[in-house]
Amino acid sequence: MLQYIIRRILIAIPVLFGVTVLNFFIINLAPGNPVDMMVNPSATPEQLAATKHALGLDQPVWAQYWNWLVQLLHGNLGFSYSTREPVTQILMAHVGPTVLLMGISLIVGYLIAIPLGIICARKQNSWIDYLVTGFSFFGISIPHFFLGLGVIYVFASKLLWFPTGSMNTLGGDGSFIDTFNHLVLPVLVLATGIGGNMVRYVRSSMLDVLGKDYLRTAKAKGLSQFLITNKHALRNSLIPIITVIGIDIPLLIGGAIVTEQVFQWPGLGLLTIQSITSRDYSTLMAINLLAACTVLFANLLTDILYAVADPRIRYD
Amino acid sequence: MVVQFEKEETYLHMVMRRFLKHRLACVGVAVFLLILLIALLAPVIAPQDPAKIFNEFEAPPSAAHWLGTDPVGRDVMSRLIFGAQVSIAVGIGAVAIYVAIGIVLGLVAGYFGGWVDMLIMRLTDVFMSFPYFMVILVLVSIIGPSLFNITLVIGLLGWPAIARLVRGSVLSIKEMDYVKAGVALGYSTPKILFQHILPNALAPILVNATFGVASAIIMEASLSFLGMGVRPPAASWGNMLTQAESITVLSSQPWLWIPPGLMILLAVLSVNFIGDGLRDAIESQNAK
Amino acid sequence: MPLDQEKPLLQVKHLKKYYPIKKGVISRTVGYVKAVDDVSFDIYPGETMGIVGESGCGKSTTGRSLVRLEDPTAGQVLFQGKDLATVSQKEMRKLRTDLQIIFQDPYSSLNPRKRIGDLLAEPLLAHKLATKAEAEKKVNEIMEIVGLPKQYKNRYPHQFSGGQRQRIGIARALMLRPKLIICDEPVSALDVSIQAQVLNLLKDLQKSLNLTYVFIAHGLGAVKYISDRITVMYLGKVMELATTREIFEHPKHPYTEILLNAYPIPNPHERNRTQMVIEGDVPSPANPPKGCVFHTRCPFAKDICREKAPGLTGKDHLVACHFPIDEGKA
Amino acid sequence: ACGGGGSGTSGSKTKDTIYLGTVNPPGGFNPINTGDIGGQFAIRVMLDAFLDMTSPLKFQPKLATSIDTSDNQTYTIKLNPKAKWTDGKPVTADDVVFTFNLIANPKTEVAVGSNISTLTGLDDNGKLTGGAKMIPNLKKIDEHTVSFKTKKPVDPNYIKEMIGSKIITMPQHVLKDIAPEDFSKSKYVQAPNVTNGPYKFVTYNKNAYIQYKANNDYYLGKPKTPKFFIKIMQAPNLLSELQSGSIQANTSGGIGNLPFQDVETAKKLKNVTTEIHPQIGFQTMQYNTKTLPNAKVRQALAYAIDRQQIVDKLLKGNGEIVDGPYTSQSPYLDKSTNVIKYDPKKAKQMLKDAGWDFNKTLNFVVPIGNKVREQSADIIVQNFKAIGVKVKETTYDFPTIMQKGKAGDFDLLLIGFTFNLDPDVSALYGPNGAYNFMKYNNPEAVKLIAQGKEEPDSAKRKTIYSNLQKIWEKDMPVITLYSDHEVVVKSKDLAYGGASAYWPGTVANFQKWAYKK
Amino acid sequence: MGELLKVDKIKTEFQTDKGPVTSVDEVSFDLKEGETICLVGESGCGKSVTSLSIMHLLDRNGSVTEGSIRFEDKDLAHASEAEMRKIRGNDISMIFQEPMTSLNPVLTIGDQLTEGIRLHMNYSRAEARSYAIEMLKKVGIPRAEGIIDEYPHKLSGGMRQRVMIAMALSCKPKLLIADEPTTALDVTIQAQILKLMKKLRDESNTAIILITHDLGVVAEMADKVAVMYAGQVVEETDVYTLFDNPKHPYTLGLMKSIPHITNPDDMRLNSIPGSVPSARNMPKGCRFYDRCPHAMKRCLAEKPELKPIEDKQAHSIRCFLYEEEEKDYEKKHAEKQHAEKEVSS
Ligand SMILES: Nc1ncnc2c1ncn2[C@@H]1O[C@H](COP(=O)(O)OP(=O)(O)OP(=O)(O)O)[C@@H](O)[C@H]1O
Ligand SMILES: Nc1ncnc2c1ncn2[C@@H]1O[C@H](COP(=O)(O)OP(=O)(O)OP(=O)(O)O)[C@@H](O)[C@H]1O
Ligand SMILES: [Mg+2]
Ligand SMILES: [Mg+2]
Repeated sequence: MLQYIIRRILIAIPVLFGVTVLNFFIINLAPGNPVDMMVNPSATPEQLAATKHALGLDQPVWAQYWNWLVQLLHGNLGFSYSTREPVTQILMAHVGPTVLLMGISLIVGYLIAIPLGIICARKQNSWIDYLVTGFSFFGISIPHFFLGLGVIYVFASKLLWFPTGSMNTLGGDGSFIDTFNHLVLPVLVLATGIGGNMVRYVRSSMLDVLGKDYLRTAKAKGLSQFLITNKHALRNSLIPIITVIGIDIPLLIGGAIVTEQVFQWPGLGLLTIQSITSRDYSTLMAINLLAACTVLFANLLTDILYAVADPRIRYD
Repeated sequence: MVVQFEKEETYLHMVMRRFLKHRLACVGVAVFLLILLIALLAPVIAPQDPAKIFNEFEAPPSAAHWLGTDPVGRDVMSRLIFGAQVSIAVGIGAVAIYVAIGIVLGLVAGYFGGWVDMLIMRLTDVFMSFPYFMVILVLVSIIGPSLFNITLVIGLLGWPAIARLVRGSVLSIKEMDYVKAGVALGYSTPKILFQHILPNALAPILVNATFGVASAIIMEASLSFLGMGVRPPAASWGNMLTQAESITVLSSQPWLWIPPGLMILLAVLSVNFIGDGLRDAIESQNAK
Repeated sequence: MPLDQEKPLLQVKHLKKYYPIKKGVISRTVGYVKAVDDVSFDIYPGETMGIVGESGCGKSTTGRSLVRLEDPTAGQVLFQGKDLATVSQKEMRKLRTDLQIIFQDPYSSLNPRKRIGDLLAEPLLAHKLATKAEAEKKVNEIMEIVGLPKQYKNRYPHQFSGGQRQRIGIARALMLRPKLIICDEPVSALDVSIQAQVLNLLKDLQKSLNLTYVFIAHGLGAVKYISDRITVMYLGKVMELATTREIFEHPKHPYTEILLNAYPIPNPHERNRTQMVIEGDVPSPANPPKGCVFHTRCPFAKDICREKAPGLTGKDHLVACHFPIDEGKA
Repeated sequence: ACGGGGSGTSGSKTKDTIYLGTVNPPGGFNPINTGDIGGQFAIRVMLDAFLDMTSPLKFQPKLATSIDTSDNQTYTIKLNPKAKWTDGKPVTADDVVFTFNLIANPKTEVAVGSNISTLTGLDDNGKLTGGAKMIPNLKKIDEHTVSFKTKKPVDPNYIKEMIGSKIITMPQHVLKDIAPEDFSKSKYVQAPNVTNGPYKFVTYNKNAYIQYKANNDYYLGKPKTPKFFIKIMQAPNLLSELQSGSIQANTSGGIGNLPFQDVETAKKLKNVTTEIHPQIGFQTMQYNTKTLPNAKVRQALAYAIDRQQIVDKLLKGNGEIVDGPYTSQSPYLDKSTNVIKYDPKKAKQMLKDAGWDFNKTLNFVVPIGNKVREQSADIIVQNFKAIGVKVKETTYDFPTIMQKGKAGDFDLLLIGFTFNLDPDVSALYGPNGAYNFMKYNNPEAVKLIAQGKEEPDSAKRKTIYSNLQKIWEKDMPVITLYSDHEVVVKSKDLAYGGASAYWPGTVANFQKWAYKK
Repeated sequence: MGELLKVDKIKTEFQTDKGPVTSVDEVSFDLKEGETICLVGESGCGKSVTSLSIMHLLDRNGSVTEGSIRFEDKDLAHASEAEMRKIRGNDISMIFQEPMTSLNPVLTIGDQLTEGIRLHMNYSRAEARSYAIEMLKKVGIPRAEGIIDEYPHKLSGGMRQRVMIAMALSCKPKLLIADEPTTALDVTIQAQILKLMKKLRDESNTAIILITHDLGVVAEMADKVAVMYAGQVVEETDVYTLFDNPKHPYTLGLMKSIPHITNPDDMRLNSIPGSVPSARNMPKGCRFYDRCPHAMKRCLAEKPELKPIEDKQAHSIRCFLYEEEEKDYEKKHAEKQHAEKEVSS
């Protein structure tokens, strides 16, 4: 197992390298220059040149890449082009809120979706199955921004139950209740999508497992339906569920761009959009790199979880 | 088990029959066709030029403007109708691009194996490691937001999933006896690849592509919503919704945001239903 | 019947097929599945060579190697004197018209997206041996030969029953008029009442078309019915090779004996006979026992069996055993 | 979107905190290298300029009690002797000299270089040349007095505005050891810890808020309200936040204007007052004089644009129409020139007369980022279409626009400006102006621009600039589309505070901002 | 020996996407304590469905629509799910064809074994475990103490089938249903399993329903045999009668069509022409009509009943031939051709 993990990490290195190359060159394809974004009306070409030089933007792309890579290997993600803050610091400030938002959304989504998916599979073609399936389709089909605007309209603007956005009340007590209040609506939006997707996977993988021979064996032993479903079937349907979770984990980093925008949630999504508008390449590259690492980590985690869930899977 | 002659039923017929049993999928087809029709006939059926500016800005629905006018005095109804073109174009265009790329790469990787496979798979790893939406956002912002560009970007980035799918199918189909029989009969490699393997790998691609259309539609809408997609004065459902980012619009001018939102939902939902129906129809066949 | 003066159609010489097992950080090859391990035999024109053995003993791998669907790890397969491993791609393609294979699973051996007519015509067209019209005529002929109404030409494989599909598989193999057909368990997936139809068909075709068969099965009954000679395999090795009659009446290898004995006899009056039942499972081909591969289950195993692998010896009745069962004892 | 946190539980009840809503997050707190107005505004809450301009050309002393000159060439800054840094040290002439020299150091990245470029020994970028380390003639007279000299006599108002209200003095004793090239990456510019303004920096939560606390030892008086927040939000949320009382005012100006859509709603709100004020910023459409060399054509196109509709409908009446770079806020606006009136018939006729090829498609380039401007572009396209002129509208983000502009890769280009009150607009009209994408070069105008810049006398300058406006009207290298008004909304709970009628004056008296008792 | 099970004319239907399908129709047989009955027949003839019907283990879309299943004094055809749960694994247990898929891959052998033991026998965890080890030893599993904590994938097919047998027999059921327990195994392993089953049967006096399509296995194991064709029992009798004196044309054909190692060298196999009719277009009359060499006109339209034939009390067949012994076969054969013409016209 350990050997397997090492091997996976070794494989991840060239992949990550590829990611950085692609990342860097894509971003540097851009016409225009981040420096143009920062100028004030009286800036002269010489001044721009000086700024470019200060940022190393006057070098050829490959040299810029090399510098960036060398810095990266020293654990330095560089400085924001726009605010000159260390990028690491910027990322740190934004990772937390996104992870909080997405983490809670994933948990809420799963907690609702997994039992519902099981019920649907158990009661295939019943009214509850149709209802939940209908909802899950709604969940995966509705764009987050539309749903977000909708819930803001209903719950924030009309009913005044929840705030329309951001993460805390400014100058508030910063209590958990306050954050919770701010979390409700964006979590509602995100969990709808996450849950909708999950319900469908749980349902179909459960249906798949429910048709398996060994469940008939379990039934032939006289076990109760509850035990059959939750002891025998559930663990077997975990593999597809783990796969979905593995795909969802990277959402912790990059999954909420639109929702964060709609709710002004001060996370990585918002940072991304801002970095795009301000052409803050160094920040953008760092975000992408972080996201790519998350994807690779999630893949590894998924594979490890497979082995935990299914004793047939052993890596060596 | 013995399979009996029942009717002259081809594979397509059977898939069709199963598909037609899926009621929601049929509704999906109907709705999607309707949207397709609206898109194709937009210039004919739209009451107004979608870019034309009337002197009433933000007017509520009236006989002249069924869904009112937007903040720049354009007819919302007409924009809604023309918006269908965008969604359809991105949805189908982008998916067509990436399916084509994915099939070729997947076939090559799966059939030839070895270092070619290794190379292509690492490349898919690289592409799949990128946060999809984020990269599209960045790329589009870089090469400039436009219908063509987002179609291209989604198309150029979407292929890894298809490539993996095709590769997987090829690897398993390659082991099927009918392919072995083909080799034993001395068929050429391209013949085996394209006549024996590809047709049998198409079904899951079709399902995947259908869901891909749905996600491309959402993607376009989201990009346009963020201002990185189709830009006004061109009408897209996503950019029409941008206007709802205002409490005033949200609470007192519902005609500006509810119709485009519903249209996106309807389009995506219909495609997802079609995908689900196809999957049921195709996969239960494969199971038998 | 194999006649000594005749030249063999196909010669298998020390055929080995090892599948590597990969492990570790850099996918090192840590061992091999010895699917086929040093198998040799000759096949003469017009005969049927049966290959029997338990699941996983390498029958199919051997069969596939004979038509070069597998590249052997070592050894040679000579078809009419030509080594299949060394001929060029082009020549191989030509040779394939003489070498055909029929598969076990009638469901996976036909491309589900092709009509039967096209499926059957395809080999001729691909080798440019006939025009479309000629091919059509040949298809009609062959369908009649294998007993399928020719109006079924436009149907898809899934519209046929297993037996019919197997007939289609046979028909396809026959399209190129091959000399040798490898039948890899052609009846095991079929219903009992259908098996007889297919076996009879194969037998009849052999006679009328002068075919040579390699007939792989793990049911001894079918092998006995159709074969002239039988190879008994165990863990990738040949245990015994003799004429059908010899194998059944004077088995020399304990394994053959046990195999024959393990078959339940369809006669309730004999149910109380003493049966020789061996305990234990077939060892893994990734880790075969040292010495004689059968020693772990052999009731007669002696020390030498655990150390030294016996060679295949004998003239017409070959056996790989240090202590073959002799006439009197059996 | 609609985020913002308009929860009922806001801190407004506590009356010890004022929340100011803004839209543009500051790009940083570097006092000498912050190009964006959002940042400049945020800096001024904690760091003082020498003077504040509270209404056009009216200056109010701040860190400096006065900036005087007798010959329009040698200027003396007298610092307020009571001024202190938050670490207790006095603000001295050394700090001023340090700041000026740091700006002038070629290695320092700055945004205010051109502000001091009139000083002796400095080039056009305000940088020292020839390896010099110090600005010549920049002298510490005494502990609280500094003098400097300009290359030529200049209008004192220019100095008061460009240096007096724009240069922010920084603490030498804190910053002297930082290498100039590293200054823009230093800790200080992320979180200024030693300041001299009414409020002290507490924390900056990017995209959410900047938190300040009162500097109780402030030399102009202890701030009336202990806590101060600049809250960052999307423009559409300003209204709901104002309504709910989670902010007490908007910053207004280019960084926190209430969307015009919301103005009517705001006016109806009971808890706030809403004022509309003209400003000096304006939106233009530049013509590429290389591809549209005929001034008649350019004029015709100007006639074709229904600017009144833009102002009336899009801006909901909250704007004004001028043709040139001076709005009604500018003392230099020449009201005698006639504003071009929308007249599509005339436009078409003029084009015909000028021999316009109606098959030609104009390349119309529009930057992303200002929604109203984007929408005005759509209207303009329709206006042109109405007279049969074909245009192809493409949108780009700002850096790309800059590139296209510089490359002349456009026929028509929208861009907005907020220059200084000082009438010098050579950046736009000058032949080497950074924003002269039109490639406009009329020798007569060039001469007048140079004269205007050098003329120290205000009245004479006015005549020069009047003449210039006439020339520009005739040459029409660029047409001003509109100047949108500032919408200033503030809570009725405030006794003092909110954006000023003349926007730059907003930063003048933060220490006085307070709730009603 | 008392009567244990009486299956009486059950009919099992499935709802499929092409409409309802009757898989088992009028299947009857009975079984005494300690007796073994074999159900033989080709693939798809309804053997498994019959056994699953008894256990109420049919797929969700299937149900017994007619007939009764008396087990001791209960009617299983109308038993509730709760009642069935008490019976399953306790009074009746079952072994399935596929040893590879019949054990839950994610639970240890011990988990799966003790589950039923604890449920039906009220053993504590430790008791159940030691009992399970005992059972494993009984079915001849070496290293039972170690194997009990292994996952199924570590075991070979034969071993797994032994585990299944241990599981099935652990609660000392009165009836064991074994659905092709050896079909997936190699002959040498099959011989082991059959031997084991015989031994256990003799020890415990459990009645067995053994499903197979191998007549050899039938000859080895059965007391009674029911031959099934297309969802019906066509012949039922004791094993000796069946092999010595088969009556139904299908049984006869089947016996002659199987290549067996004891067959004489030059015997040509008798192949039954055609194939089994599909459930959806079952012939109206005799279901074997199409393939029967002795079919008569009445076979086409009339449904034969499963009836005891006169010569022997315990021998029932579903065929008209033996009702009208006196008529000679030739004539009937001629009639068949005639009847066919009539139908096709
Ligand atoms: N492609 C492969 N890679 C690795 N191992 C293989 C491969 N093909 C076959 N084997 C292994 O080789 C051995 C022999 O396989 P083969 O299919 O020839 O057996 P068989 O005698 O035909 O068995 P069966 O009766 O089940 O068909 C088996 O252990 C199998 O697992
Ligand atoms: N869930 C189901 N839905 C529809 N039809 C079914 C279902 N289960 C079984 N059948 C049908 O019932 C018939 C009898 O099947 P059954 O499994 O009893 O056959 P069998 O005699 O056990 O065959 P085998 O020897 O292949 O196991 C078959 O035609 C099958 O298609
Ligand atoms: Mg095989
Ligand atoms: Mg069965």
